[in-house]
This record gives sequence, C-alpha cells and structure tokens, in this order.
Amino acid sequence: MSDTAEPRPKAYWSRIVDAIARHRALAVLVVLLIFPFVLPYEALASNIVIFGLFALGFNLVFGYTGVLSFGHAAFFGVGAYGTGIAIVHLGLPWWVAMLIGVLAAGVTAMIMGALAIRTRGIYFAMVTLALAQCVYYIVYQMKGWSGGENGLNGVIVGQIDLGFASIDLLDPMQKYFFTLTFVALAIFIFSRILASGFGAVLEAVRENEDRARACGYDVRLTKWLAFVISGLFCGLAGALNAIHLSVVPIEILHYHMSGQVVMMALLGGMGTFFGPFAGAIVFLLLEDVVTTMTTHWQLILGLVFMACVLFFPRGVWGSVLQWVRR
Amino acid sequence: MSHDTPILAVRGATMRFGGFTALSNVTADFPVGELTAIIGPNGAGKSTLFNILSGAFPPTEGEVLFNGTNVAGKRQHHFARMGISKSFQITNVFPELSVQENVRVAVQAMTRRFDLWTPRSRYREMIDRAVELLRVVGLENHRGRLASELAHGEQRSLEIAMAMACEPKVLLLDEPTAGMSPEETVGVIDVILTLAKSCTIILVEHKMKLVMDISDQILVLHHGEFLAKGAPHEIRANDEVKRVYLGEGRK
Amino acid sequence: MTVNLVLLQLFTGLALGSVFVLLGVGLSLIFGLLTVVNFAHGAFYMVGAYVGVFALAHLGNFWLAMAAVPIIVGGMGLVVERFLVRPLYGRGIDYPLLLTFGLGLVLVELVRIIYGLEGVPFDVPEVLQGAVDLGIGWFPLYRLFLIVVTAVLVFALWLFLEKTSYGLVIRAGASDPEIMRVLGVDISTVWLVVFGIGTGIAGLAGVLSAPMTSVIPDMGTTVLVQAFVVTVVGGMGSLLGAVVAGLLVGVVVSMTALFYPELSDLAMFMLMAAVLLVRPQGLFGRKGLMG
Amino acid sequence: MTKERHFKKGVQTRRQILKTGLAGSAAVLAAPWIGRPAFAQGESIKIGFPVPLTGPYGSEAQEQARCAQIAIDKFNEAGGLDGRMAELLVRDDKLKSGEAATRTLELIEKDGVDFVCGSLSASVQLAVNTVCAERGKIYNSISQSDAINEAENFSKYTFHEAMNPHMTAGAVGDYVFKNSGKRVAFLIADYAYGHEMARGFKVAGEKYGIEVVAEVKHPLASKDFSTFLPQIQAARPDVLCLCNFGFDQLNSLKQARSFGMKEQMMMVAPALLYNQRRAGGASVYSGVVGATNYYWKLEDEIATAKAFNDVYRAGNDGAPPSDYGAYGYAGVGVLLNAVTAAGSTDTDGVIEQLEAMKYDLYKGEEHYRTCDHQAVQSVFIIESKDEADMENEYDVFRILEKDGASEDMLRSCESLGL
Repeated sequence: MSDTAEPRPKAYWSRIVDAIARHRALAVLVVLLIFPFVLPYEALASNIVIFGLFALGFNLVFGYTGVLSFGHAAFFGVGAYGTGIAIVHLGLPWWVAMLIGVLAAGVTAMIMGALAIRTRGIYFAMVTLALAQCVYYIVYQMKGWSGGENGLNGVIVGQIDLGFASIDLLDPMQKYFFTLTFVALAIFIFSRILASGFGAVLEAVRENEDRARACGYDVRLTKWLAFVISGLFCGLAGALNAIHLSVVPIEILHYHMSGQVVMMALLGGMGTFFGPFAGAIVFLLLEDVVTTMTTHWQLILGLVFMACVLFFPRGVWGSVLQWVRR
Repeated sequence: MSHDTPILAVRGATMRFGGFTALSNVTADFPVGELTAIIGPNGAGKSTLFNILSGAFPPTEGEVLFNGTNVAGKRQHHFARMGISKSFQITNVFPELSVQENVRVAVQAMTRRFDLWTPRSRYREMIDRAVELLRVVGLENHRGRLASELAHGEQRSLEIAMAMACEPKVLLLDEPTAGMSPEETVGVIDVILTLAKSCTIILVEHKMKLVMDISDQILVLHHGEFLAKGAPHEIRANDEVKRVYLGEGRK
Repeated sequence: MTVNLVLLQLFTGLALGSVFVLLGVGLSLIFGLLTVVNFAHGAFYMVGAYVGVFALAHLGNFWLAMAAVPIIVGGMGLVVERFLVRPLYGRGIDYPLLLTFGLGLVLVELVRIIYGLEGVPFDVPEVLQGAVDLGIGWFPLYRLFLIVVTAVLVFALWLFLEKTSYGLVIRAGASDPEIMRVLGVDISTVWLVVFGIGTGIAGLAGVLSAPMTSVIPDMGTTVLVQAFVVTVVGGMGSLLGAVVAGLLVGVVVSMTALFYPELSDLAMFMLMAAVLLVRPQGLFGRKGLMG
Repeated sequence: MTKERHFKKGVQTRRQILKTGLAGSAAVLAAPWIGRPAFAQGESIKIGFPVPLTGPYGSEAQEQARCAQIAIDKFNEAGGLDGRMAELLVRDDKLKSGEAATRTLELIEKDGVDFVCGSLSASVQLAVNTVCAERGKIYNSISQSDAINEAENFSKYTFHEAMNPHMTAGAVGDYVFKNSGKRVAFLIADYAYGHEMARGFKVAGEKYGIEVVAEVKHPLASKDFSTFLPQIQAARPDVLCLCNFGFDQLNSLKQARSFGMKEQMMMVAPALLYNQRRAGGASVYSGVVGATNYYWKLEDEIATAKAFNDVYRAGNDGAPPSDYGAYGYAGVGVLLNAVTAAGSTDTDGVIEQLEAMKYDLYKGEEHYRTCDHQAVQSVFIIESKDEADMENEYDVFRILEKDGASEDMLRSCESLGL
C-alpha cells in the first residue's frame, strides 16, 4: 500500500484492489453469485466453486504455512467417500452425511499430519504422497463400501426439505446455490482464521520457523493444526463434490488429484487469498473450453503452464496484485 | 528455592557432533540479575553453549538447570515459555511482516497461540505492548514498514524487541552488535544496559572492550572447555586467559 | 509354494529392481545436483521409447537405436535446461516443478499428434527373445540383458562421477555451488551437462522398457511415480541410494506379488512411507537437503 | 505404418465429426458449446456421446464416435423423424468417472440432449448411468460390465447394448474347456470387470469339471507382470485365462511370451480387441483365443455387417470398422430406430419400443431382455492369426464359433435382484 500523493493511473485500480482485500470474503461472494449466469453451464460453475474451496483449503498449508503437500487428494476423497457411504449404505440424511464426510477427512488429516509433520521440504511432499496413496488403496480394497474401481454410484439426495422451503438438487441452478451456501460459509470461516491470532502464527512459521520457535511457538503443533484445518476444508469440498456429481469416482483419491490442486494454487498465486479460486477458475475453464475445441487440450494446458511459470511466476491473481500495486 | 540459586546453570555439559567434541564438561552458574558474557577464541564452544542454554538442542551429557530444575531435553518453545528468550547470531526476524507485527506475534506467543477466531486487530493490549517495546529499542517510527526493509542495525534492534516480548527472565544475546556501525553499536549497548536492570542477560560477544565495559561476569571458554570465570578485572588479570588470547593472536 | 518359486520370485524382484534403478538414477542425478524436481521425467522416458521406434525404423538395428536414443533424448534435455529451466534457478523448487509438469503434458501430446493414440509395436530383438532355464525356473533372456545393461550403466556413471576430473567438478558443485564460482568453474555448464545426462538415461530406460510394455503416449505416467519412490527411498541425489532403493523396491514389490498380489502397487508406497518416517532424508540421503 | 491411417481419422475433433457427418445441414454447423444451434426444422434430436477421446483408449473412443455418426447420417438421410434431424454431441470423458459425470450433466443441463449413449469403461458407464437415471434420461451403455445389469444400478432408463463379461467369458470358457485341458489358471485385473470375467469362466467351467491351479490378481493398469507370471508358470496350467482388458492384456501377453509361457499353455482372453491386436502385432497374439461382439469378416455371411462395413470403408480409406466402433454404431442406431418406431422422442414411448423391438443393425438379430435391458446378441469366438496366415493387414482373426443370441447366456433376472 503506497501512500505517495502523486496521482497515478493505477491508483484507481489500486484502491479497488485494496477495497477487495479488505472485504475479501464479501468480494468472492459477489463474484460467485453472478457466476452461474456467465459460465457456459451451471455444473461447471458448481465444479469451480467446489475445486476453488479445495484449493483454498490446500492453500492454508501450502501458501500460508509454506509446506508443500502432495497428499491432499486424500482429504478431498475421504470427504466425498464419507458422505457418499453415509448416504448410500447407511441411508443417513444428507447433512449428517456431509458432517461425517468432513469429520472423516479431518481424522485422516490428523493421522497423516502426525506421521508426516516431522519431515520437511520435498520429503514432506513425498511422505504425504505415499500416505495418500495408501488411503487410495485402502478405499479401493474396501469394495463392499466404496465400490472399488467402479466408484460409489447413486449418491442421490434429490429434494431437500428445509421446512420453510425446499431445494431441488436436480435443478442445476438450485444445486449451485446450495453448494455456494456451504462454500460461502467456508470462505467466511477461512477468512476469519487467517485474520485471527492463529493466522498470525501461521505467517510467522512460514516466514521463519526458527524465530517462531524462539518466540515460544510449537512449530510442529502449529503445522499439524493447520494441516488438520486444511483437511477439514478439503473434506467439505469433497462432500459437496459427492452430492454435486451423485457419484464418487475412485480417481478422486488418486495423486493426480493432489497434483491438480497444487497446480491450481500455483497457477492462481499461492499465499494470496484469491489465488486458489482464480487458479480453479482458470484451470477448469481452460480445460472445459479447450477440451470442447480439440482433443489435444493437454498441449494447450501444458503450454499455458509453462508460459505462466516463465512469465507470470506469481500466478494469475498474484500478477494482478503486482501490476496494480507497482 | 533460595535466593542464591542461580537462575540458569549448566552442570557437566558436554556436546558431541559425531566424533567431534564441541563442548566438554562445562559447569557454570548464571546468577539472577547479572549480565554475563561468554567469550573465547574461535572454536571455543561459545555458540554451542549458547544453543544449549537457549534450548536449541540438548547437551549430549550434563544438565541445564533453570531455577534449580533440570530442563535439558525440553523443546525450544518450552524454553521460550519458561522465560528464556534469545536473539540469533545472524539476523533473524519475520522479513515479510511489518515491524509492529513482528513484535506483536512475539508478544502473542505468551498467551493466545491457538485462537482461531478473534481477529488479531482486536488484540489491543498486545499491540500496545508491541509499540511500547518498539519505543524502547527506538523503532517506534518504523512500525508500518516491512522488517526486510530495515537497515541491518535496526533489524538487530527489532530482534531484541522481539526477545523482550516474552517478558523473559533470562535474555540470551548472540553477538548482538555483529556487523554494526560504531553508532549503531552505541545504541544497542544502551538498550542492553536498560534491559539489564530488569532481567538476567547472557551474551556471546567477541568485542573485548565492549564485554569488559558492560559485563558483571565473564565466562571464558577455550577448545570447548571451561577456562575462567570472574569479574572483568579478574579476567583481565588472568594469566591463562592472556596466554590463550595472545597465543591465538600471534598466529 | 516351493522354495524354488520363492527364489525365482526373489530373482524376479532383483531384475525388476534393475529396471527401477534405471528409472530412478536420472531423476536422482538431476535432483541431487540441481534441486530440480523433474516432472517431465516420465515424458522423457516415453519420448525415449518413441525415438527408439523411429530410430529402429530408420537404422534397422536394435543396437544402433539403443545407442542413438540417449544421445537424442539427452540433446533434448540440453535444450530444455538451457532455455526453459535455467531462467528459473533461484526461484525455489516450485517453479521448475510446475514448468516440467507443463512440459510433460506438451511432450505427451506432441507424440500423440505425431504417432497417434494406439501405440506402436516394438519387439524384442531376435537374439534376446525367449526364456532361459535358471535351475529354479524359466526367466526371460531380455530381462537378464537388462540387468547387465543397468549394471554397466551404473558402473560407468560411478566411474564418471568418482574418477574423472569433470565428475569431481560435478560433485563439488552439488555440495556447494559457491565454491565453484570461487574456483572459476562455470556452474551453469555443469548443470546443463547433468540435466542432459539425466534425461538421456530416462530416454534409455524408455527404449529398453519398450519391448516389455506397450509403446503408448501414456507409458510415462506411472513411471514418474516409480522413479520418485526410488529416488526418495534412496535419498535424493545419491547414486548408491538409487541403486539400493531400486533393488529393494523391486524385491518388496515382487514378494508382495507372491503373497498378496493385488497390493503389489501399494507395497512400494508403504515402503516409502516407512523409510521416510524412520529416516526422513532417505536411506543414503544427506541431512538438511531441501530444508 | 498402418496406424497412421487410423490416426489421421483419429484427430478429428467433435466439431469435424459433426461437420463431416452433417455436411449440408446448416442446422448443426454452429459449434454446440457456443450456444444452441439454429433449428432448421424443429429442434434436432440430440444424442449425447461421452467417450474417452483422450487417454489410453482414445483411438477406440474416436472410432466409436465415427461409427455413431454413421448411424446418425443414416437416420438423417432417411429423412429423420418427419424432418427432424438427429445430432451427435461427442464429449471427452477422459476415461474418468468424475469427468464423465460432469460431462453428462453438461449434456443434459446445457445441451438438453434427448438420449445419452457411450462410455468405454465399466466404472465410467456406472457414473453416467447414475446421472442419467436420476434425471430420467435414457442411457445406452456401449462398454462391458455385469454390474450395470444388477438391481443396484439398473433403472428403467438403463440399456446395455454392449455384451457383458458373464456372456463373453462364459462363451469362451465353454469353447475352451470343452476342447482343451482342465487345469486352468487365472490372471485377473483387480477390479470389477476382471472379477466378473473370472466368475463367468468359473460358471462355464463347472460343467466340465475344471481345476483352478492358480489365481493371481494384479493391480489395474500394471506395467510389469514379471512378478505375477512365475507363480502361474509354476502351477503348470493347460489354459491361462487373461481376465484383463486393453493394455493390461497386451502387456501381460507380451511378458508371458517372454517367459516362454505361450508354448506351455493356451492363452485365452475374453475381450480380444481388434485395435489392441493390431497395436500389439501378430507375433504377440497369435494363437490367443477370445470373444468379440463383432469382427468385420462377418460380412461374408451377414448382410447388415456388409452394409455397415461398406459405409465405414468409404469414409476411412478402405479400413474396416473395429468391434468397439461397431458398438457406437449399434448403440446410437438402436435409439434412433426406436425413435422412428415411437414416432417421437418421448422417453416412455422410446423405452416401450426398445423393450419390444427385435433389431438387426450389424451382427444379426438382437433384442433387449425386459428385466435388465441387456442386449441379447451373438457372441463370436475368435482366434488371433499368425502373420503367415493373414491375407491383408486387417485380416487378424479367424472365427471359430458363433454362439447365437440367447437369453441362456445371461444370468437369471432373479440372481440380479430384479
């Protein structure tokens, strides 16, 4: 935030960006509210907010704590399977099922975090990858519950009766706003956590672990807690994904999914509040549009990645911020 | 706990890294309220002892006594919470946080480590305390700048403010004036002397004149072993210390 | 289950391990020296197989093709390092990782455009066809040949790194790039060469695997992960580590395949998790590398 | 290289497929993802077609799309439904269930398709089926699966044009166990489709008293089979049943051959694919016995096969269609036949027609069994030829036996829970 009085053409934009940064949760919401009306179809909008939430949760560990995890598919997937199994096999109401999914993801994160947190750097990435693959195979082998390779099909909620109103999840627009309600709540909580005292501790740990330790912070415990909170958010995204698609595909647990969320965060700009959402939007929109135009979508996607790294290393949103504030 | 119990002490502290012995059977007391300097030629084991005292790592053998209780083996953040605070040999702040936030985070560590909900802007008393500390080290006019933008000397001062934030009983300073200009050094010495009124200070330093001027006690190490301990005039008169320093100097 | 079968399975594991060694060495070399996590490793492996197909069609000789592949793929690696990876040094591990990930996608898609989706046949050369009776059971001649090739390659690499002056420069550069600058050695040339060697070995692994598996554009995706496992278990940047870890992974996978075959994929990851939890830097890794 | 010809066709994008297929019909030249196409005469009949255009089975999927387009063209050339033209909306499901579910949602919600047909994997078709059934859209699946017949997944909107593993493994098993040895080993890809094939074999083998001497499960999409093969070899079976698909099958065959197993035992693969055989080469496959839904040589005896082949050849440089490609033709063709018979695209009317129809599109007469909507059809037992016996590059199989369409090949409705 520069306080030079000299009027500059970008000052206008700068003020807007600052306003957005101050009311970030609100700003995201405004964008998301108009979202389904500008995108090609509502299911894509739902996909984007779900993956945006997934990337947001991931960014708590990656961007705000400075730890690269390659195992976040486990939380997204366990959230989805937890919810799906509760609906399909246990016949529980949707909200109980979602709660189960989120908590299951949290427990998974507690265990994985406790095991992995003592390694650092690229080794942390690899341990989380390995543990997430273990989760993948365990779920794969629990065929009776998970459906194995076939995935879990028939996660059908249909109508939701709230007493004063009812929501028809078969209607794509209603489903989008149903999903958005949870995403919005999550964004609000996330924003609160970042602004809280704990958020300050996370920044401190990311900036300088040794110093944080010398100040009296338990760095390991802090990282572990961030990992678990991140797991809860990703689990919620997974739970929403299960309800959105009515199926839980096994590939949701595959390390490709972990890789994808890393890419989204990097593409959008790690460590920025909007980055993950921007990354999810760009990634999914690009994939959707290019896929419909050519079967060689991977070529385009790959070139975009390379261009981003070489020319926009701060990611999409990071570059916007830099441009405006320069 | 009698009044004579030293606030911090080591008993038979030994530290080995692989086959190399960095510190060998060192025993020393650091009495309450005194400013003790640890000196010695390069490789004497100063930093090793400093790290053991501050809890960065436990000694291979021996005890670290805090108010008479053995605390060797506790993790770093426990030391900080007991009231043993340290600054680093190389400048060590949170570079991308504001100067005020650097100190405020340090203040926060004493109380609200896992508050997930209250916005930090509502921690009024912490912010006030941070500002007050910055005033002590003379940085109150730089509150809004990023720590990385400060000059080297200012960063050292910031670090001292952060070390004080935990309301330490013992403050450990590792070469607090390293790399500073003479003017900056004078400023930091003033700060240290102010601090010495309220807490016990242990510092590692190689500037002899500085040490002689401000210390109550001086501990001399050589090749990882205890060589001498006493008031500045005693150390100045000590033949062994002379031999070690002059001997080293001739090379 | 006979003793012979267990022995044969053990041997199979070692043979499989030698393939893993081949996969892991190139990745480990690049990581250890450049701290670049090369996500395009699998793509270079795949390109190696296709270059092999192309070379075989034009040279008509398996041995010539085998020799040509590492040179061509290594050359591609040089270009990639010089123009794509080099601008990213000093920006942390994330950027080269993302760049090589993108590069991997591009390479796979380019091969799809040139060669199509279906895969191309690539047969074991006549002299190496068939199986040999080892006394404990039959074993493919070609896999025995692979063990020999891997051993020769690892030995050659070891000679190069330990016994030549250039190898000394590389090792010194790995431990401290600053020293190299002080000594006046051009570190960027060293990194260029190492990247070329690493990708060349990936290509060689590709062409050598081609007769055993299908030559398809997607053939590199699982390989990337296997190479990572070998590298991480062995300790990033350790040649000895890659060899030991490769063989260990091979034996563990093989033994799991005998007793609980459907979990043989998982075995590799469980081994990795176990090793890292006990020894976070890998079996032969240096402590502190990568923070 | 023979593949190149396939490939040139392979790169057709959906738009190209649409354009070539409907040249002259201005109605569909607009790219469907930009907006709804302009309507020439009423709204066109839209069939959504999610298949894995990219990924390891991309060439099969692209062929499915080409063949489906032939069925569309045929319908339109015949005048459509009172002038209403049909339109094929191909989407790439990337061989992933989640992607397929999203694409199906797109097809239904944005494009407003009337029917969905497609998929090339057991798991993907179940996901597409869930999405379609929930929204009351008819879905005709054209890849193999037993699970889709079962009560858990079946809905009245679910049709299954492809064969199922129970039929194919049963038919091959019957042929092989009758004529060859009784010591049988299984190499099973560890997923539903693999286990379904193995179950089919065992049911068929009961009658002949086979002895299972080895049963090894391998993880799906394995590259290296060397660790699984010694156990099988040590068991000295007469017959090895490869209960896997696609590249798993090719890799396991290739590697089994290198262990010298081809000389020691008979290799059987229930899903013996035309494209896979051509990609793998004659030497790897020669002598392998398997089943197929379609092989182009059927044209010697079946008139509809000849007609289908001729249209396909005309558009593909003389190359004949493949087995999975033919599924695409049949899956879409039968839907359009039912539309014609019903005189509308009304879902219930079309379902009624599909349940009642007997149809012969490309391989002789078929019909859908009422309880599970499984297409009852002939299964052909084939053997892969030696290089020396091939008349041309397309002549890869020898037809050993034709098992005519019969509901006896299927599991009973009760056992499916229906």
